[in-house]
Amino acid sequence: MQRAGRWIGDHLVMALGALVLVYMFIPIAVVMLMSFNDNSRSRNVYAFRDFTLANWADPCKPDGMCSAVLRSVEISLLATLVATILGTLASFALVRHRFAGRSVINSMIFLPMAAPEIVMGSSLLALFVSAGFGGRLGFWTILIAHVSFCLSFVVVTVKARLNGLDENLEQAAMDLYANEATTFWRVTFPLVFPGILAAALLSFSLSFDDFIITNLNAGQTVTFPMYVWGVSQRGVPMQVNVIGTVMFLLSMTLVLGNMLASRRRART
Amino acid sequence: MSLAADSSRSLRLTALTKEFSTFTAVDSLDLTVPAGTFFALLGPSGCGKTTTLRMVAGLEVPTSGAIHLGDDDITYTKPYRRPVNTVFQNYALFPHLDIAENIAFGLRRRKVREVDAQVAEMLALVELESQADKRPAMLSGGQQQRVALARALINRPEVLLLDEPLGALDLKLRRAMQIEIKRIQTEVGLTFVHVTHDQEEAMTMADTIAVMNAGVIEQMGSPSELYENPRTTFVANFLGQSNLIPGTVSSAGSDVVKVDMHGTQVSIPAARAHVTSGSGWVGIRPEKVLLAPEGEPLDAPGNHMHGAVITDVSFFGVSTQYVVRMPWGQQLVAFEQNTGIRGVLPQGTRVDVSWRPEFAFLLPSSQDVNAGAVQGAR
Amino acid sequence: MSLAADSSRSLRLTALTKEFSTFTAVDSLDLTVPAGTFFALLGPSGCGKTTTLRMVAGLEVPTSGAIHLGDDDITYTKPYRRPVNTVFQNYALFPHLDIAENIAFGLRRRKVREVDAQVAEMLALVELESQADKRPAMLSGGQQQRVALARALINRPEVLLLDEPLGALDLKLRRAMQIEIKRIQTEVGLTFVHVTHDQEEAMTMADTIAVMNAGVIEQMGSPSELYENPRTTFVANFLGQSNLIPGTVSSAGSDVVKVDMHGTQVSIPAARAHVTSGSGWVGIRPEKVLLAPEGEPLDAPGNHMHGAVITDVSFFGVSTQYVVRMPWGQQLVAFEQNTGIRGVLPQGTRVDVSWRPEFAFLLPSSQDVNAGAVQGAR
Amino acid sequence: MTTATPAAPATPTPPSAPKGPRGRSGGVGKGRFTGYWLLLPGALWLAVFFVVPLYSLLAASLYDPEGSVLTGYDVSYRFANFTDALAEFWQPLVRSLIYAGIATVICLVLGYVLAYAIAFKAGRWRTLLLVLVIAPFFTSFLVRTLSWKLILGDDGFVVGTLQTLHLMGPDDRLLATPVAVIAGLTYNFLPFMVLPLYASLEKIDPRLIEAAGDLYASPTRGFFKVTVPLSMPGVVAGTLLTFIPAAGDYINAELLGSPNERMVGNVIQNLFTTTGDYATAGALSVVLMVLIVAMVVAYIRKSGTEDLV
Amino acid sequence: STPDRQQDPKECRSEDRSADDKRLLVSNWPGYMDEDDGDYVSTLTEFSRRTGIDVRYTADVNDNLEFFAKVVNQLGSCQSSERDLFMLTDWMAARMIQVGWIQPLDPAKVPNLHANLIDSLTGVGWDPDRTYSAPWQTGLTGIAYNKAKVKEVRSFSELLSRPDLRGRISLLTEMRDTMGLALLAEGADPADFTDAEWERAMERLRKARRDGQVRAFTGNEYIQDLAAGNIVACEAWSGDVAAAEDENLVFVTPEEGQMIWSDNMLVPNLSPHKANAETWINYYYEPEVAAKLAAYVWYICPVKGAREAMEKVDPSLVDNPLIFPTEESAATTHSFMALEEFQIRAYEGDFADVAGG
Ligand SMILES: Nc1ncnc2c1ncn2[C@@H]1O[C@H](COP(=O)(O)OP(=O)(O)OP(=O)(O)O)[C@@H](O)[C@H]1O
Ligand SMILES: Nc1ncnc2c1ncn2[C@@H]1O[C@H](COP(=O)(O)OP(=O)(O)OP(=O)(O)O)[C@@H](O)[C@H]1O
Ligand SMILES: NCCCCNCCCN
Ligand SMILES: [Mg+2]
Ligand SMILES: [Mg+2]
Repeated sequence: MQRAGRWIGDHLVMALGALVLVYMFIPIAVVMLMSFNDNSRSRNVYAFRDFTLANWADPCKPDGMCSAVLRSVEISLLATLVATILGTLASFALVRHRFAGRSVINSMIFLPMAAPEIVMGSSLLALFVSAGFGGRLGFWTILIAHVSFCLSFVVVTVKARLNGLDENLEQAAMDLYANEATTFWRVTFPLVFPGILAAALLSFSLSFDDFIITNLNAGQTVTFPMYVWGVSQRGVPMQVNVIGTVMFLLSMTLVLGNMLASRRRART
Repeated sequence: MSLAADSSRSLRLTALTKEFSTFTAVDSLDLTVPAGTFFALLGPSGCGKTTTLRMVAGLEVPTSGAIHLGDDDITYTKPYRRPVNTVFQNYALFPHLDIAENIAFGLRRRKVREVDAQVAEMLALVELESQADKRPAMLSGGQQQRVALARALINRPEVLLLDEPLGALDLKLRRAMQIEIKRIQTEVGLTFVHVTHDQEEAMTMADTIAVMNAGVIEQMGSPSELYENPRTTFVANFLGQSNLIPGTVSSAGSDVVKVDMHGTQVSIPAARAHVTSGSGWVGIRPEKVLLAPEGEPLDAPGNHMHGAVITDVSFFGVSTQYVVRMPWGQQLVAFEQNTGIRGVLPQGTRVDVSWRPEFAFLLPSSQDVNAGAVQGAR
Repeated sequence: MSLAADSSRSLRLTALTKEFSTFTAVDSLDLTVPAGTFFALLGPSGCGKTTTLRMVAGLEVPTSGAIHLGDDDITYTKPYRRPVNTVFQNYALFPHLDIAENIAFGLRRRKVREVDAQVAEMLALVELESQADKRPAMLSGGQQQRVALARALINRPEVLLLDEPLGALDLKLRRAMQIEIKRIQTEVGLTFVHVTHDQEEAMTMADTIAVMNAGVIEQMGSPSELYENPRTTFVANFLGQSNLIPGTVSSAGSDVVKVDMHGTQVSIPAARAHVTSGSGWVGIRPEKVLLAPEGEPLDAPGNHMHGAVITDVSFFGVSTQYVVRMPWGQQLVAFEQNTGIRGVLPQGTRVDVSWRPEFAFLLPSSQDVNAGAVQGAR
Repeated sequence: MTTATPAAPATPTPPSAPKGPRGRSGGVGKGRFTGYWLLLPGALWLAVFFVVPLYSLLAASLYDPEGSVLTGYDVSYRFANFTDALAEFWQPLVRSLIYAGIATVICLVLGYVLAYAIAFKAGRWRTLLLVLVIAPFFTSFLVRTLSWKLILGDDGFVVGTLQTLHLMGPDDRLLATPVAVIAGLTYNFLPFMVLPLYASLEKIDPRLIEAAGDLYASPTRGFFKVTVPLSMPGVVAGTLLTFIPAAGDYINAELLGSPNERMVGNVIQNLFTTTGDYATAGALSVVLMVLIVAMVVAYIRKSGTEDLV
Repeated sequence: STPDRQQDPKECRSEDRSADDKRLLVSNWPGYMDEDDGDYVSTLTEFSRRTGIDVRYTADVNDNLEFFAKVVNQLGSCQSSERDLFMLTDWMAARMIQVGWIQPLDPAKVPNLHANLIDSLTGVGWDPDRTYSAPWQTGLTGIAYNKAKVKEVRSFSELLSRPDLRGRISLLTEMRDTMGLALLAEGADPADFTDAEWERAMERLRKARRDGQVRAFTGNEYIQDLAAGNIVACEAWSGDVAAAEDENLVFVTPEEGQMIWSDNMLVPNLSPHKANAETWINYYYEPEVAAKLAAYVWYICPVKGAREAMEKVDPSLVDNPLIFPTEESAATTHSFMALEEFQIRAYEGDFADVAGG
């Protein structure tokens, strides 16, 4: 009797947690389903009509969609690269060095996370417009905006990892004839790397997904979220769901693959 | 392997000082560690042991003073340029490298060839051949400890520093590792500087022990020298236990110093008398204190003190600890090996107490009688 | 405080078993802990001590068997309904609460009134009055340990479980805390079940010791009983050290069992002979082994064995450990207290060896001679 | 290398040894200015592209409202822009805070359950589950929100089912109600709640929870007295990371709401882009930002988790 | 501060590369173009075939103001909008021409425009000689409803107040559409109304919104929600309903009257393919092309002779008043008055507070 109670107690949380996960995946399931929807006979993009593989056969059919996806990937990769580099350097500075103004900088770096996107986007727009850059909004201004909001997330993520790093390890390396540079590349970097990787992953997803800030600073450049916004006004082509599904599966495969690989590495 | 080319060089610390903002962790320390010895640095928590070792390793820059290795001044040499290696307390193994690569780390940095053969040799020395491909996290504490040792030893440093390398191990494992480390030191013949809290560890392993307190060396010498003839109450209490009884010097000759101790005259060899006039502490180790039920013979040529009572008896297995109250009210501790010759004396037994005068020592009364003693113990 | 109302109730484990998937951590364990005793559970790592304690605390559900406290079956009672409290190895103090609130935690959960007075009393007991408002992280290891103790004790549980409460402390502090815990137990008179790796700790503190191995109790009894008359090689080696010498029973009387040991006849009291025919291990503790330079008198009525040679001498401070090679090649260990009556015998000395027969014990030869011994030691 | 005579002069001068945060020197690259050099690029970036823009925004909030997108705006230090903006748009502003607040609370409850399950019950599935929590990020935010629009549609499956079960009247709907907007906000920002919560729950030593049980705390009490207080840093971080973006969001209100659910983000977005009223948009943005920073500071103070970042 | 957006089309020009760069970038409203389908060849495909011009056609105009916001930063600072041609409603076309963002058309290159533009659209005040603009389609703003879901919606006031429609109607974000109908519902003339009438119309609208009658203010995307069943009735543009190809959707002329407007083709500054754009305009002013397009999009055709051409295309549509208005139907249409700058600010401001705030 008491045992049964314990069993339920143990598994109730898991069941509830699973329900929350299900909630998180409902829309994704719908996206996957809709990627097989044939709505060529209807203007209604909010209902499943007939099953078709056509969307998957020709995902780039809707004009401008795939180029928007590519542009988004391009921007996200660049933004991730820049933000990860700058953010990682800054994290090292903040965790490993004491200097005047450190705490001010620390909170300044937090501020972009405390700024609503609409504020951050519009303030950048205000800057670009008053600086006479209004006409040149596009790829570069999007990139600038994305780096700015990714930076804080990178710093927070890498800092956490760095804080957890045992400084003894670096000292052990120096004790074992590694000079500063070698210590960094052979010990510090490999150990912080998972944190950097996580930060980069987060950056990429935030950048790839951003709409609000991008929309304000994009000029005539169309990213994938902007494309989706645009077509949502005139009827979303079902291929958008193909892209959503592919992105999802791709990221899952990458992360899970990496996870399994590292697990296998750990096992041998 | 030029590093250990001249292995006859001793490590010398001269007036070595380290201040942390306002706090002096190491205070003008002088110390010479002869090459090839197993040297133990013993002292209470916070006395500056780790700081001293870190300065020797180059991980901390001294505030003043110098560190020499033979004729070389290495005071400010970068850690990676010193022929000194450290075994860290928490091992500090590289979690991202396997055991073999952890051990090979130092050789690789020095671009040594034929790393593999040496690593294999080291793995054999620490008996971890089968674990070469594992990551440190997969090893037990004792195994990790041995990897840390191998990783440092493979470089054949002139000096190997061990900062409480056994602190995190449980007692049984600790004893086993002590034997292991001692075996390895004997085999490789390098200078080991070993920091520990554990006196028994220091006494069984080291050729020389230095007892450190509050940033300075209190006393240095062979284990038996330190144990038998402590020069301060701190050493007397910290290294083993001591009974310290107040007394007054009645006469000081060149051979013996005579002390009046609550009416009993005791003679202390001059070499063990660190006071020659006025009052002092007469020290005697518990195992030197002999007890016998009142009136029974006592195998000691010194004075017998009568009228003592056993107030506490603890069975330790190997020996029994008696606490006896002397006529003047002081409690003394006596150990008696459970040889079985005589059964255990019950609490309350009236006993005679004696010890051979040549084992007593005399310390200045200005020193704190409780310095270095176990807190909370009587 | 109804919980401890009937403090005369003993803790009984009956056929207690815990299986983890395929692995049996505790194997049909029977154990009775009389109320009010200080009970020590001793055993090597992984033998199931923690698992046993966790079942008593209710943190682990037994696979089978029962746990009784007096007449109450508490086998499946929720942990928070048992009059049992635990002092965890890593203390498990609540980092977000100050010391006073940590101590008050149990009382508050039970909606006891006048918490403050009791907390103050507890703080006094563990001598931490001045730390009441601090957070655990600001205390030293020893202080945290005392808070953990106070936090459990304030609930006046019928049984207090201590799972290696001193494992993380350094040696000096550990000795001090042992005295402290023993004092507290004596003062409060509750049942303490104390798990430790440290035999000396177990022997000095406990009224009763149970030695556990691989999920079962090997032997249980008072410290001296266990030490003087171990029933298995495991206990003989694990609790202190033992010399185990192969021999053959030549005759078994009701008082003594005679054993032929490499040509020497030894008589072992029947109560200590756990074999009465065939071959067996003659066991003798190192402190019972007496040595004398060849030809000198030996204070033991038993047979003297000649032709032994000292092969190793270690100075331990209180005593000296000799390793002697017997004529038949076996190495025996002997301790000699440094009473100073005789100086240290140098390595290589030829000695006579003897012990009083009444201290020897005889164990079945079927048992592993190395069970429970320090790994890596000879 | 040590056989060479030491190059050091008779009295070698100790190299400067600035301390790392943990006081031990001897780490990597500990030059006195290294910290600044490492920080410089990132700090400069944020100075130019975050701080300066905020200043531009502040300037915009003080534009002369007589200007227009076509004729241009000039700074006139007209502080009445703020009162005007508030008078006109206090409703969406308050609504944003309320919706974001409700969504945050729901996220906290749902997120806590999920994070707790992952941290304490998932065992070897932990990593997989964490990946699943982040996974929705990769299916675009907009695509997912549109997908909610489909799910919650008046003729959709959910409404149909609820109506059949008579849990909803035949004319009731979900879309274009506060429920849909809040559900959307909750959904979209849930991962931002789960991740920090998980991070701090995972750090809790399970033995503390056992200790609570041992000390007469029932599982429920143990949860509220030990687990919850110890997870406060995660609660604070998660709450902020959910509340802040939710309060500024307009996509959910736009796609899932009606004009009566408009949030301040919609207003600012409209004023900036469609209406071109930079002055009011700027003023409203500044108000929102100040309000949020003030709330964040107050909240962090109150919850006593200042070492959040 | 922000810059003045006034430009001079003479200075903001780029070299016309039409001759060797046979491309044309067109932005238009959704549902304004016929599409290839099986044997049916669209007018656009036909254009490309005939001229060799590769058209990149995007339906990214959803709402005049929204589109304005999209290009204001470029056109307002003499940068390319990356389009050669876009279609905007009269009042927005007027504004853009006035601030100098639009290039004049070469009359020699668009002879069909001047020959075939229907009379009612010549001589508009903001571009008397059609120097800058060429009407693409003309349309009506009225009401659409889903007859499978609700009973007929006859008037705008009904739309704003009928309880069974609560929360299931949408209105247009464009002030001139919505306020036009609201003014008509007040009995006022959108081409000439007083402030009091305006205020009454505004109040009616505010009330509808307050009561939760209005589900959304939309641009052209209303057609999505109408098709999905999320809204059952709405303010709508005439051609869209027919083009939705759903027989349950019906367009009705509100009892109070309806609004009429035109969307005009404009060539922005810095278009590198102006000549190609002119070729396009001229092409769509061929009556046959116009008829074919009108048969598809169901908007009022601005091209003379298209009605005749329609005989061949689809005789059933020749008498469709939605495409070729009759005297009678024309009588129900109203246009919104031209506004001065201060009026625009006040009226747009009032309206935006309801529709956007
Ligand atoms: N970076 C530092 N800043 C300030 N004080 C320090 C620093 N490092 C050590 N100390 C102080 O110097 C003293 C000596 O520290 P050290 O670590 O050398 O002691 P220890 O003898 O190794 O002690 P333990 O046995 O506990 O390891 C301590 O009081 C310590 O608090
Ligand atoms: N949850 C578990 N699942 C599987 N095996 C377990 C679990 N808990 C303990 N064990 C195993 O049960 C055995 C007994 O564990 P237990 O912790 O009781 O040992 P112990 O005697 O307390 O050891 P130590 O002295 O190291 O603390 C060990 O082999 C351990 O690996
Ligand atoms: N589907 C084409 C709709 C075109 C609408 N033009 C807008 C005119 C508004 N006043
Ligand atoms: Mg130390
Ligand atoms: Mg255990």
